[in-house]
Amino acid sequence: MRDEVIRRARGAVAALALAGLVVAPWVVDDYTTAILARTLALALVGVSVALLTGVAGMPTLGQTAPYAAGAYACAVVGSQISDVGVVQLAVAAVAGAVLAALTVPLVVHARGVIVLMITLAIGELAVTVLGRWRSVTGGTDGLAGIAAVRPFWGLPVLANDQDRYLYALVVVTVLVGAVLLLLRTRAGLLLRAGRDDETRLRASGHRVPLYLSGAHIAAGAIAGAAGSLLVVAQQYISPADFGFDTSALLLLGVVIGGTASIGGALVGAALVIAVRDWLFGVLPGHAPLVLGVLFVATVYLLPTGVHRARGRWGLPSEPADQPDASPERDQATVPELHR
Amino acid sequence: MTGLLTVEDVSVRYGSLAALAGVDLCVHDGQRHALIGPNGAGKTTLLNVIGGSRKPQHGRVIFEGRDVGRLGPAARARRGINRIHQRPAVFATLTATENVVVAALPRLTPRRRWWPGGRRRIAQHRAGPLLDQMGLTDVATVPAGHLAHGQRRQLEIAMALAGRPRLLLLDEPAAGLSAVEVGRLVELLQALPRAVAVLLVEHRLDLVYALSDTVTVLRDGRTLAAGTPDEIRTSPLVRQAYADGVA
Amino acid sequence: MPLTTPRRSRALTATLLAVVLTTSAACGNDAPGTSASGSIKIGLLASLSGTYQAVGTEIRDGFQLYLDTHDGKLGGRQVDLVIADEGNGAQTAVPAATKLLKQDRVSALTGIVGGGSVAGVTPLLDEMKVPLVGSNGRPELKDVSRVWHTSYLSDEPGAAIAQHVHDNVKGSVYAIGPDYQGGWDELRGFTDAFGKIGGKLANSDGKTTFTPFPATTNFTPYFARIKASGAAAVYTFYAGSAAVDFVKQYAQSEIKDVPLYAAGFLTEGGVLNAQGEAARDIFSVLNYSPDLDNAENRAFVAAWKAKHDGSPTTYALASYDAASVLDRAIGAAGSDPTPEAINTAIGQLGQIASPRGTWQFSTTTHSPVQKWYLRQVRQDGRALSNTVVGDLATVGR
Amino acid sequence: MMVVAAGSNRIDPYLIPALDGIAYGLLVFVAASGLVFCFGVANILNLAHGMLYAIGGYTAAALFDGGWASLALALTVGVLAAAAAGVLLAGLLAPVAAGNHLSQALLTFGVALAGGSLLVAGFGPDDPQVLVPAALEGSVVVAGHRYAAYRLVFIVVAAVIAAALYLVMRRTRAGMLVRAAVDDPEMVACLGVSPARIRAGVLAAAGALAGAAGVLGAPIIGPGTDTADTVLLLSLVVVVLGGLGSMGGTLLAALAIGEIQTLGVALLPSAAPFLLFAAMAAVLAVRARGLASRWRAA
Repeated sequence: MRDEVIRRARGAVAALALAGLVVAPWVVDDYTTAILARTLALALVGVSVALLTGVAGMPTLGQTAPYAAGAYACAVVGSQISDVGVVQLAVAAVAGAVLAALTVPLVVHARGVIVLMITLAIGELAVTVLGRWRSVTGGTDGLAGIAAVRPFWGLPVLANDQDRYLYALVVVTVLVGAVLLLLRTRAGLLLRAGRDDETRLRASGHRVPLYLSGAHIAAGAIAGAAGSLLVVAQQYISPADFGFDTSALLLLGVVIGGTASIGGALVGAALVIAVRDWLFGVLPGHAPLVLGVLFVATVYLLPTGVHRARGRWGLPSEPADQPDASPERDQATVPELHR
Repeated sequence: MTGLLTVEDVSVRYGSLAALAGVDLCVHDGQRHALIGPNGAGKTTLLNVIGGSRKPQHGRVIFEGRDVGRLGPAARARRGINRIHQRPAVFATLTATENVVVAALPRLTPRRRWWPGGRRRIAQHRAGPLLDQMGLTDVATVPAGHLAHGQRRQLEIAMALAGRPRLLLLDEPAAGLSAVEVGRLVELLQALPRAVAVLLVEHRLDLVYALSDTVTVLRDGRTLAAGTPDEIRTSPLVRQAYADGVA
Repeated sequence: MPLTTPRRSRALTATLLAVVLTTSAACGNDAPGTSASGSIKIGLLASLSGTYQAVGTEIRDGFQLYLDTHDGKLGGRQVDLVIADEGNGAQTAVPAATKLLKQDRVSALTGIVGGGSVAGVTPLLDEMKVPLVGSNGRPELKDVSRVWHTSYLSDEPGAAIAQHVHDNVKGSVYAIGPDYQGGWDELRGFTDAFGKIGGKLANSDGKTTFTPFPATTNFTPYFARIKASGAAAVYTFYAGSAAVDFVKQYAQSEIKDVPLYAAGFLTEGGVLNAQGEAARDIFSVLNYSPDLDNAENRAFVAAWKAKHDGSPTTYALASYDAASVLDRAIGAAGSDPTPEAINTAIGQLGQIASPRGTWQFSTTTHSPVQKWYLRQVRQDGRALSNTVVGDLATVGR
Repeated sequence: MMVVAAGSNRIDPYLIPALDGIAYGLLVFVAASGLVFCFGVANILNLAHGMLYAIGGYTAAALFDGGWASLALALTVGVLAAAAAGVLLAGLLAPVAAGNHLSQALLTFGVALAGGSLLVAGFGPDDPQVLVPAALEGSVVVAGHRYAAYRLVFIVVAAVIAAALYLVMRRTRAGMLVRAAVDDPEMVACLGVSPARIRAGVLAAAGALAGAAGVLGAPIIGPGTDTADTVLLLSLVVVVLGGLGSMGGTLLAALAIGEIQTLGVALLPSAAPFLLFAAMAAVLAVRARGLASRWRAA
């Protein structure tokens, strides 16, 4: 009964927020609209981070890699093949998924802090490649002058902030809706089960690495699609857009929003990015200080919001049996890795 | 009669400590087989070896005539070896029904596993009866993390059965249960279909004698004795071992 | 149990988001760049936090100094200077520039440390039809119709010094620089010009050695390669922390006696202080030095020293000149200095008197045609400073 | 004769990079050793560790005046200041559950951001000058090559610190407790020492080590706007490669990273930008696969 009420309330809040986002461009100024469009792209990457960190239990700092792959693929397609948004979106998603698939062997067996460091390395390597592959990426100065996009064949190009924002909003809404639907299927059930207790899931006969690979590729596709949105929102991309600070802020945003909840992650990531961008405009020179204080304050304001980060979190030596552990200990399934 | 499960000359060492030193074991179809022995005898390690979560340094594990030594726990579970853990292992944020559905999925054909809408059918036809059998129908929609210890134990048994096991490995299923819950557990285990063989590790000898038809005694990583419950009960060797090793 | 708490947190975050949205919306929509009262809004974007904070601060102070010495007016109009933080690069520069252009509606933009940031801002300039008078980074651009720079093109310092190096170094020269766009351009400028006049590189494959940037803090392995190459001199470009590391490690390395030539940023401003004795005798090429002897420079340096410790840098000078350019362009743009009018006026400025000497905008690249100076780090009173030892070529295209 | 000469010539250019790799590796080790305690004993993911190093670095820049006394003074002040910052951090971390790495990351990242900008605000955006004692300013000849005297001395000092750490860990009661805590985290709880005191002690020790590294390493990785990030990243890499809690492993990893960054760059200059992270990802992935293969699921 109470659950039903909460569910309804949540639905109502979500609907209200969506309605607010739809009318936003007519209420706020161009700057806010432009920033919101860009933030939507990053929030979508946040969703992919949450899918891996919270739902699949693989905390990641590397989603900037498929994000960048999608963005550059979209830019190349946009300048040489097609200015149709749907085409660019599909190409970007495929590029992100392919890159994620290539990195699957690196991440799928690792857990906890180890995944974090491997994905960090992947992200850094991706940025290095982007900076050096000048013929395609334009090097460290980035690619400017990317042609405007038309959402669908026959539609006009997106020429102003409102159009670009609404396009981004539609894409993000559709993709997030798809993710939420996906999580309600057996695939989502299995991912949540794996996060709760991976050893148990294996003991039931499930091919956990296969599921994690699938989640990783799906998250890569989402991040890739987000890359295409960044191109639309910003009409410029450079390796700096995909650096470590982006991935760190996204992970922290997802943590603030509650890693296990896609909606929370969306809001959290959007909030962190929006506040960062806003601070650099209004408090020149003091943005990092204020941002840092806000992060610290967030931990105290939302102490329980971040407590749910569990599952495969914790040191990786824990679930694997250690030679020096007592014979009786090594069968412990350790559902929660608080040491 | 061939064994369902044959363990041949299995040895496991933790550093300098030999947990298992050349153990042989045979479990037949439908057998109720108990493993007993003092603390540190290697019972749980042997279950780990059979379940696939511990690789022995030496020896073979043969299940249904095939060497499964190279397979991990997941692959063994798909072949029919299922396990109940010492600490009930359930998916805390999933409901009881979802827990059983997850456990049931691997043994379904791929088509049925991913058939749209099939999840509800699995829940109705597979999970429902099992939860009913375990007396968990009332809590079917409660997240498993909110269940009492005894209920989680029952849920785990339901999950193990949902995987259509040929061999069920039980690691101290009565640990932490109240007297009432233990009584119910014994009823449940006695009512298991004969198609399921059971390998039970248990400290409480009254449960062992009530549930098993064959008993193997381990001590210091070796097989000390094997026989029917009556033979074991009267064996001076076993009495001696227990007098030394167990309070 | 924890089931209810994430919802509460989500509600809280949603509220926070709403607050941010409304505040940012509320303070928007100030409309036009010039107001009826005759004041004009100028946006300054510079790195005021992060890696390039030192340069960004110089740029802000240089612009501010011009305003302070000109009654806070440009072109006779009171200036409303809106400052935003560029941060470490395009990822923060673009949103900050968006604010300046779309919320504050500035009539012109100035500053910008990083070339990538400039590239990221150009789509916005085209959309809002606002000119940028940049004072540092200048990337390769397809369309410069609204982009002007008072600094230089990255390949010019190297091109300006190549002849001098060729004439004075007996032997081959080793070229080394940081692995990013700025480094590539700076070194290409040198190696192209040097090769054209018959100079020979000591690098083993005849190509410049590029070091990972900004990851390289240890140059010792590269010095070993330079030693092995038998080079008679080294030409390099580094700035900021990398410049400090490079120079200090160079002075302690086995090639410490090999003459070091560099684009002037290697020893410019605060880095020279951090390098200390290690920087002594380094030759560098730059478009400015505080000891240049002309009336504008004497006034500029005196005004600077009255407000700040130490001498002004080329960064501060470029920003000071950007203010000077805007001053004259706004004055020439007539009674209604729209961004378009300012942009047109900048193109018609002709010769500009500056502390660096007189220069003018190139009609094709919109960056200065200016004279370059050879400087050497020498004792100047108690401190080391960059002293002009000769004039090099006038470069610009 | 010819062959020998050619051989020595081939090795010769790499002598100095190899030596420098040791200096660099030892600096990274001393800087990272505090993070090992954070991870292994207190189970804290401390992203403000680089800031503790930067505190030491700025202290060195402010106090070094070219004399030996100033070096000693800077070392004392730097160690104390960084240790104090560590204790402060422990206090801030008090409400966060042990082992909740994501909350810790959020909090310590915030502290690092804020603390870093306060340091820059206090000491200025320019890299400060670091004046080492005059005797160490120059270079010395090693095997026919010039090499920075300070770095040579640093290798000795850092080796002494590493040896002292080893002795403390092996021979003292505190060291034994630390090793026991790494092996069995639940043991700490059984000792009756309050977790708050353990946290404070660990972070103070971590701060002291990072501060010492910051002071002594200032002439090598000097204080500046990016120092904290650089040191944090290298420390994290080294600690994770070293096996999260093992001092010996961390030392090996640090030396490996040092050599990759110097000798590796000298041998494979074209691969230089990729070496560090490619090596790390490869090692970690192979090791994770090794762990997973014990289960060999699928």
